Amino acid sequence: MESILKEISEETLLNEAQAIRAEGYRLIQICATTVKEGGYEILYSFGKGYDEMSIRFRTDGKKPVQSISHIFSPAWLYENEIHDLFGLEVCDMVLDFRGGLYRTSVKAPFAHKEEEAK
Amino acid sequence: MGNRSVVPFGPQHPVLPEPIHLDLVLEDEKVVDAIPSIGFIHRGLEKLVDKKDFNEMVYVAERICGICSFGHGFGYCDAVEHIMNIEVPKRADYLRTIFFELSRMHSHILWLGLMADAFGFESLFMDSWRVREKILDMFEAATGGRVIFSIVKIGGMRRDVPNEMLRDFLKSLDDIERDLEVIIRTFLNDRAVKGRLCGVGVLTPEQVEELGCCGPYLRGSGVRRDTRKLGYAAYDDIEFDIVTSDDCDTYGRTYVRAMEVLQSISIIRQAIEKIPDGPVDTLVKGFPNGEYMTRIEQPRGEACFYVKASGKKFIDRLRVRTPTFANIPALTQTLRGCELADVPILVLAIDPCISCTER
Amino acid sequence: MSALNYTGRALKNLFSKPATTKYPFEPADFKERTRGHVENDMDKCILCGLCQMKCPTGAITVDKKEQTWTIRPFSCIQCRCCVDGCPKKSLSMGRKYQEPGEEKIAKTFDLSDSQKEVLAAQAKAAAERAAAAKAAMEAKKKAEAEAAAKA
Amino acid sequence: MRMTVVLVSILIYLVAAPLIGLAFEGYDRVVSARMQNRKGPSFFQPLYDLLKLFQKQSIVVNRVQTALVVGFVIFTIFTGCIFYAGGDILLVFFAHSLADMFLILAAYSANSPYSSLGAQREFMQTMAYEPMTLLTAIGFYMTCGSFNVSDIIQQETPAIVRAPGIFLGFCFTLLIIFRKSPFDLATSHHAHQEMVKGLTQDLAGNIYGLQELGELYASVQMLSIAGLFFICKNPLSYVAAVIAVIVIYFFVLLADNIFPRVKWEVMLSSTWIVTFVLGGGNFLILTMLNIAGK
Amino acid sequence: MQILLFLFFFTLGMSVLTALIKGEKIRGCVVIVGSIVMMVLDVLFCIWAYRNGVGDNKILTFLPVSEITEKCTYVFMAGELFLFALISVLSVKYGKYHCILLSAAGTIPVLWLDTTHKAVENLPMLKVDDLTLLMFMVVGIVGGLISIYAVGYLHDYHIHHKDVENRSQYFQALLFLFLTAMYGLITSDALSWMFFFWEITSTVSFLLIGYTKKSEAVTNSFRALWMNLLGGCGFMVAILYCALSMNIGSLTELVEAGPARAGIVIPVVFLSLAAITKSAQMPFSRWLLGAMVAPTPSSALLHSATMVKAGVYLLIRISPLFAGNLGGVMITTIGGFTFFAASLLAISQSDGKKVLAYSTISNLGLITACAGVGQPAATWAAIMLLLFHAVSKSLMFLAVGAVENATGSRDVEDMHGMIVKFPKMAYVMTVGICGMFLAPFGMLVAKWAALKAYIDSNNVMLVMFLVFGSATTMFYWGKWLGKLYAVLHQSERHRDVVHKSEWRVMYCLTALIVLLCALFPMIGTVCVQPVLSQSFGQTVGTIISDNDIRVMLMMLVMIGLMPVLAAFLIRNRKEKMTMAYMAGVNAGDDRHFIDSLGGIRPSYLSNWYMEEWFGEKRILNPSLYLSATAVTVMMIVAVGGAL
Amino acid sequence: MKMSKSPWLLHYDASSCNGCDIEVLASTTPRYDVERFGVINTGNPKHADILVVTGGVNNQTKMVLKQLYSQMPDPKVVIAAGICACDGGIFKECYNVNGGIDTVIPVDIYVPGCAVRPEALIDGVVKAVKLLDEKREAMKNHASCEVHYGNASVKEVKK
Ligand code: SF4
Ligand code: SF4
Ligand code: SF4
Ligand code: SF4
Ligand code: SF4
Ligand code: SF4
Ligand code: SF4
Ligand code: SF4
Repeated sequence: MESILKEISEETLLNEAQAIRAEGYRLIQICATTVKEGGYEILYSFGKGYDEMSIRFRTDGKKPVQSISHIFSPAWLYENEIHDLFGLEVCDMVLDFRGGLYRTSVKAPFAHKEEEAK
Repeated sequence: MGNRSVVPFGPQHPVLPEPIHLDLVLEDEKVVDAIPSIGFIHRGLEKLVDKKDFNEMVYVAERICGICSFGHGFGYCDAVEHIMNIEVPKRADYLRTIFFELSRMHSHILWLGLMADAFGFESLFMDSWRVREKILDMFEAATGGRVIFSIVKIGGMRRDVPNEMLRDFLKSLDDIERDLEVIIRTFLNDRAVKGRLCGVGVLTPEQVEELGCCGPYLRGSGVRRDTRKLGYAAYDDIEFDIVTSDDCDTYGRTYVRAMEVLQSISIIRQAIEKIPDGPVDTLVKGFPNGEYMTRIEQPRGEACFYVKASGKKFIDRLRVRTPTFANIPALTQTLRGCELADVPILVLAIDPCISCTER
Repeated sequence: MSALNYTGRALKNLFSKPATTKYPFEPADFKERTRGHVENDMDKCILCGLCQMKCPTGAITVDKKEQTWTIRPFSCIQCRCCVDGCPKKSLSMGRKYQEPGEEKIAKTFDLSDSQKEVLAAQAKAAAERAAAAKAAMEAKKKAEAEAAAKA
Repeated sequence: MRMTVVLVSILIYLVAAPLIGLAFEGYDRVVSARMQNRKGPSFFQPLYDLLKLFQKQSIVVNRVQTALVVGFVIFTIFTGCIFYAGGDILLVFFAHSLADMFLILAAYSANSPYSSLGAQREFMQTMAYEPMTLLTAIGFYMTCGSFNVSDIIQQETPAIVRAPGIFLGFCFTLLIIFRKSPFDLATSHHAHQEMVKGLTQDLAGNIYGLQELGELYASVQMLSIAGLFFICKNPLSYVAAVIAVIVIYFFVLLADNIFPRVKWEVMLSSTWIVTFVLGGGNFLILTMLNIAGK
Repeated sequence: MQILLFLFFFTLGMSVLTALIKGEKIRGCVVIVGSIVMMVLDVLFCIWAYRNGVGDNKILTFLPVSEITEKCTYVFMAGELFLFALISVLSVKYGKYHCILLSAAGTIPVLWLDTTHKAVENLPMLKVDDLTLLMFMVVGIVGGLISIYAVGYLHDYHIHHKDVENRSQYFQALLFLFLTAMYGLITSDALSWMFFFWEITSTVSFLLIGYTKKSEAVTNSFRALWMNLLGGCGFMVAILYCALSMNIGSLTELVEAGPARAGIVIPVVFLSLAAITKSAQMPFSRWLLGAMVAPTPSSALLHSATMVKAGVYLLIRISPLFAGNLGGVMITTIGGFTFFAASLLAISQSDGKKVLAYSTISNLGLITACAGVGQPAATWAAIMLLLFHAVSKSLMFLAVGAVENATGSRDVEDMHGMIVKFPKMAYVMTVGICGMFLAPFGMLVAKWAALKAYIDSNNVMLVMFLVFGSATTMFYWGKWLGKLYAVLHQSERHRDVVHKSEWRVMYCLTALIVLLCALFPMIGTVCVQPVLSQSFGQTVGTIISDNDIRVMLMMLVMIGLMPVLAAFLIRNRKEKMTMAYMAGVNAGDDRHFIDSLGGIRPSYLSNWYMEEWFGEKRILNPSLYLSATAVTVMMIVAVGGAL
Repeated sequence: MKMSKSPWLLHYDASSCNGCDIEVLASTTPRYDVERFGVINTGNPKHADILVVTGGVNNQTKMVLKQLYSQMPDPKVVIAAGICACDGGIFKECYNVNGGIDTVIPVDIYVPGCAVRPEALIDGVVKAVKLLDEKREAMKNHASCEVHYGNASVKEVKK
């Protein structure tokens, strides 16, 4: 098994995803993490056989993240989750729950606290 | 709207011990559209990393799900051990393997029972669960708990399992194997049962890969992939074949699970035979710093544990991608065009663990 | 492919003894390692409070002033963490689970008299030690001061 | 004289049917549990259940439903009365479907998803078993020349001798009527199915109790019809009938425990095929015998 | 006699009168008064006929050959030529030339027969017996009621259908014309007279179906026309054969000839062909479905209660001739098969009128099969079925029409919750639906009799058709009934825009259904029994025993008392109202739930239609081919065998 | 006849970890067979006497729980099974967990355990059954059936 992690920029996400898809990878998971310095990083893991390849980028959370759900069809689930938990906007999801996937008592519980205060 | 019925299926529904909800659009009994809803179990436990230190998080991880609680505890520990470069003693590795496979057995038998229940075969359900109790007895003898074991910890195991007890395990396994024979035969050979399973929820190998499925769901469609082959714990030292089925339907998934129970028995036998003596625990010093993603094969498929830490008592992020989560898009796909009577079967086909899905 | 696979088992079950336990008409048999409830041997506890700190659900309260140790069994998840962490091995896991009830009770234990004495003695000893140390310190200071004065 | 006999048997039926029904259910509960290797409840459990239901608060979704359930019970009981008064067995089945219609309408009136799905499936089940029940009545007619129960019990040889196919077909439909696996589609006595409780979903408390009472009467009636196949002039045949009914019920329970629930397509086609082959075949033979006899 | 003629010319006059009156109000009054007069006359005539001995097994025959009949023949010839011309003009207009051919094929030989005096002469042209009187009552009462209903209905219809040209004048005139023809048809004994009226009904039906002039209506009307004309050709062949080779010119003679007469099977088979086209039996069933595009009164009157009954009426007339010949086999097979197949097809329909249409076809199949058995008991059942069906079905049609005018939809699905939204209508429909299939109502009783008759005649196939067909019948009626009974909380009531006159008509019919159920034993002995004695020369034994009748009356009473009893039981009960179960996610009421996206979604409950199993796509064509083959083969075999 | 002879139960998972659910289910299977006491696991609130809830109730499931409770006919008893149901357990501090069933509907019997043991559940049922009888008595004495709605009655929404 090999495992690669590649940092990319937000703009190239769709291109990268397309390329990875072309190589025959499947989606393993998408995961967001808050970054201490502010903003978020989003990690996409893909698999091919037992191999693993990840891409990651940082975003300030102000502008919407592109959905990759029309490239990797199961992505809508992860992206809705990120939207509901982190409060990040994701645009063009194939199935958009509009915040209804997790109806939490605290909106976007994982988001940065400062933003909540606003 | 014509002759379409719109019906809420769940969250409270007897075929769903765990609440999930489906908006079913029916034409007679045919499901023309189904949108799943999760979130009835969402607790937000990944956020608990802010409140529980990295050792305490093991208890939380175990309670991600009560069915493969061992796997979750293990997966989390494994990730942290990788970050901290901890070498786990060999005996602990073997014990982990044994518990892992016992969990798989109990989970698969539980699933077989629930499946029987979903198609209304009550006595088969009862029988499966009766057999499963024997595995729970083993758990209780070794860990003191039937469901939540509290046995794994970062750096190894909290308690050793004496060799005599392991030998008793072997005896119980023989019993279980004997009892399972009729159950598995009924599942795999009975005409009426096959009538409910064959051809239901067909997904081709290409589709399951495309939809990112994992576990028996994947192997039931003929894809040979089992994360255990990555060789964590003691799996490197043990011989086993990947069970697959080319039926690509719910029968195939049932076949894979039934065969994996028998496979687990053989793995446990090998492990008990090979287990070395020695300590089961190493001392853990310092705090984790770094990130790692562990992938393990839970009964329901591949689970990923992503841990990110920055050298403090509290880790930064724990993210668990559970197998059910990965299989939900496939569930949505299979539900379209099925019959209402198949809905429970299809929902069960992914062996939904909503608890871990929503965390 | 065959039909009626299960008939044999069903009929056999009908004429054999059921697998059902006799509980609650006979006591349940628990395994040796069964994690039922947390017991504290108040003869050994030193109210150090470690268990309170370690308990992931906060089920234990140690009150040093009142010299009591309290557990809320309706919060305890039997993780055995406190037991493993107790420095005096005063905690143990009882095999019987906590009885269900209409209220979420808390169980408070007073320190046993002998242990109170021990603790008191320890406290006293500690106080004495402290006093002695203080005295020694002061003596030392004095000596130093004197020495300085001499110098 | 005849009037008194009729009245007495109706009276006995009214009192005894629920008890017999409860006894059969108790038998069901105990035997099913044992087949599943469980100890199971006591034999009197169904009685406790029924009495409990009558003590519960009644919660309703609307009052129309209550009225319809009452209609179901009354007509079910009435159906039995026709039977035990020695009436026309065809009429018994007609009255039975009228009673069933009340129950289905009650489910419809709830206007809830599962009730309504249950009602649809109940229709489906009725459609599946009705041909066979009609053929059963015809079978009796062919063997003894009368539709009247009072005449049927007077015949020389029991109906089973000349109508074994019809008897078997009728037993097959009993699985549907008793809501047993593999045909417990509209509702069953347990939950755990896609319909939740289907037909009886929105009945609660004592209204549900009423419905259960009605079902008891109905099942006794159906078992009586099964028993009728064994009855002839000879008083001993009544003993045979009782034994036969117990055995039939045992096989129903066995089937319940060794089959998964099937889908409606399978139910409809298998029942109709059985009806056509066993019922129709037997009927054809009886007709030919009749023609030959003339 | 005078009453009869007066009735006949009065109705004809009504037709002309309504055609002339432009003002809607006045015309409405005239139609209502006229219909009432017509009904009164009709009843008077029946009473008169009974007092003159019809009930005692006597037959009144009228119009032996005389000057008048001679002249009548010329009138009829003119009429036939006019019909032919009308059909030709319309066919040319719409380019449906095959209809001209068929019409010509039916008309010319008859004209030839009349002009060449090859027709059998010295016949009584009209005849009134018990069967005629029964038909009189059906046609008169149902027809009169529907004509009254049509007044209000058409008014609303044109309010809702602005795109349809208002020709209600023409419509009502046609209704009366039709009634006239129907009276003629049922009193004629001479085959050629009957044929004339037969063709008029076909043509009127054709005109009514095309009423809206929409393209669908036109297509359907021509389909109806050619099928009926084909049947007419069959009729014509029968007339020719009777006249030329058997020297028979009237129905009475034909029946008296008996089944044993050589060659009789040929007219029987061809008359049967005519009958099954008129009664829309498979493979000729499609025209009746198409006929549903016409405004409801015509569906109720022509296409369920009366005109389609002409076919089975003819069959009942000649039923003694079916005993033991291929004609009987053909008719029973087709009838039984149609009963079963049409009821399966009805399951997949959600359009109320289509359900009714299939149900009509199905029930006519049953009647056809009964008539084809050729035994008195079966014919008894056939007559009973005819009677009950006419009343219940016309009520159902009228109710559906009223619902459509009130709510804008006649889809069964849209009748969900009628019990709350439109209770009066729900009750009326309940009676109508129950009348169609449930014990202790009429149709079931008749079916029961049919079943017994089939068994006694050792007809295994028919028994099987009946047994399966009644199960499917139960399914589609039951689910319709269920729809009505869903209780929708807090729903708005429909505004009751149904005219008073329409309500009165529906109430009358409802009362009639209940009355018929209560009185059916009497009707059986007084009205039906003599028919059988006349045609079979024997009486039938008890068909349904007194005991059973008592039990059923008890049931009827119990159903009547149900609401009272329930009200009594429910009174003073401490009940808690809850919402219906929705897996725990009701959104405040029992009609909405919280959906997967967290929003509120209405739950929608539909009946099952099982298109894939019972849909037209799956069943219709195979059934048509099958029955067409059966009809063709059997006709060829029968005719070939006879020749 | 006492109500206690026939307690029918409804199980609902209000965000548990599954551990307790499978134990609830296990108690209906041959080893523990609660049907010995007449228990039937109905899936239908309208037929149930005992509501067994596991898990600590989250935001989304709160409303469901209230509804199910309100759809059960009196007399009824609520059992909180497992520590999560009793007070939130290890998830008490999660942002989405209410912590304990009693924050939403009145609880009659608490059954502790993580996971709850089938034996404990049996004990709980035995206790609950006694309560049922008591509540039935109370119902008889009260003119109205409204014994125990608390905060759980759901208002009908008028359009
Ligand atoms: S896959 Fe399911 S059963 Fe397995 S560990 Fe995860 S949650 Fe537990
Ligand atoms: S698989 Fe999950 S949802 Fe299903 S019963 Fe088990 S724990 Fe519950
Ligand atoms: S859903 Fe899966 S991961 Fe979660 S608790 Fe259940 S089995 Fe474990
Ligand atoms: S850790 Fe042990 S000694 Fe310390 S307070 Fe707790 S019980 Fe007492
Ligand atoms: S066992 Fe665990 S939960 Fe219970 S008191 Fe000890 S540390 Fe706390
Ligand atoms: S019939 Fe089977 S599935 Fe249904 S409730 Fe009973 S045990 Fe469960
Ligand atoms: S009380 Fe309720 S059920 Fe009755 S009509 Fe009014 S809204 Fe409907
Ligand atoms: S009490 Fe324990 S086992 Fe039960 S739901 Fe909570 S965490 Fe899971």
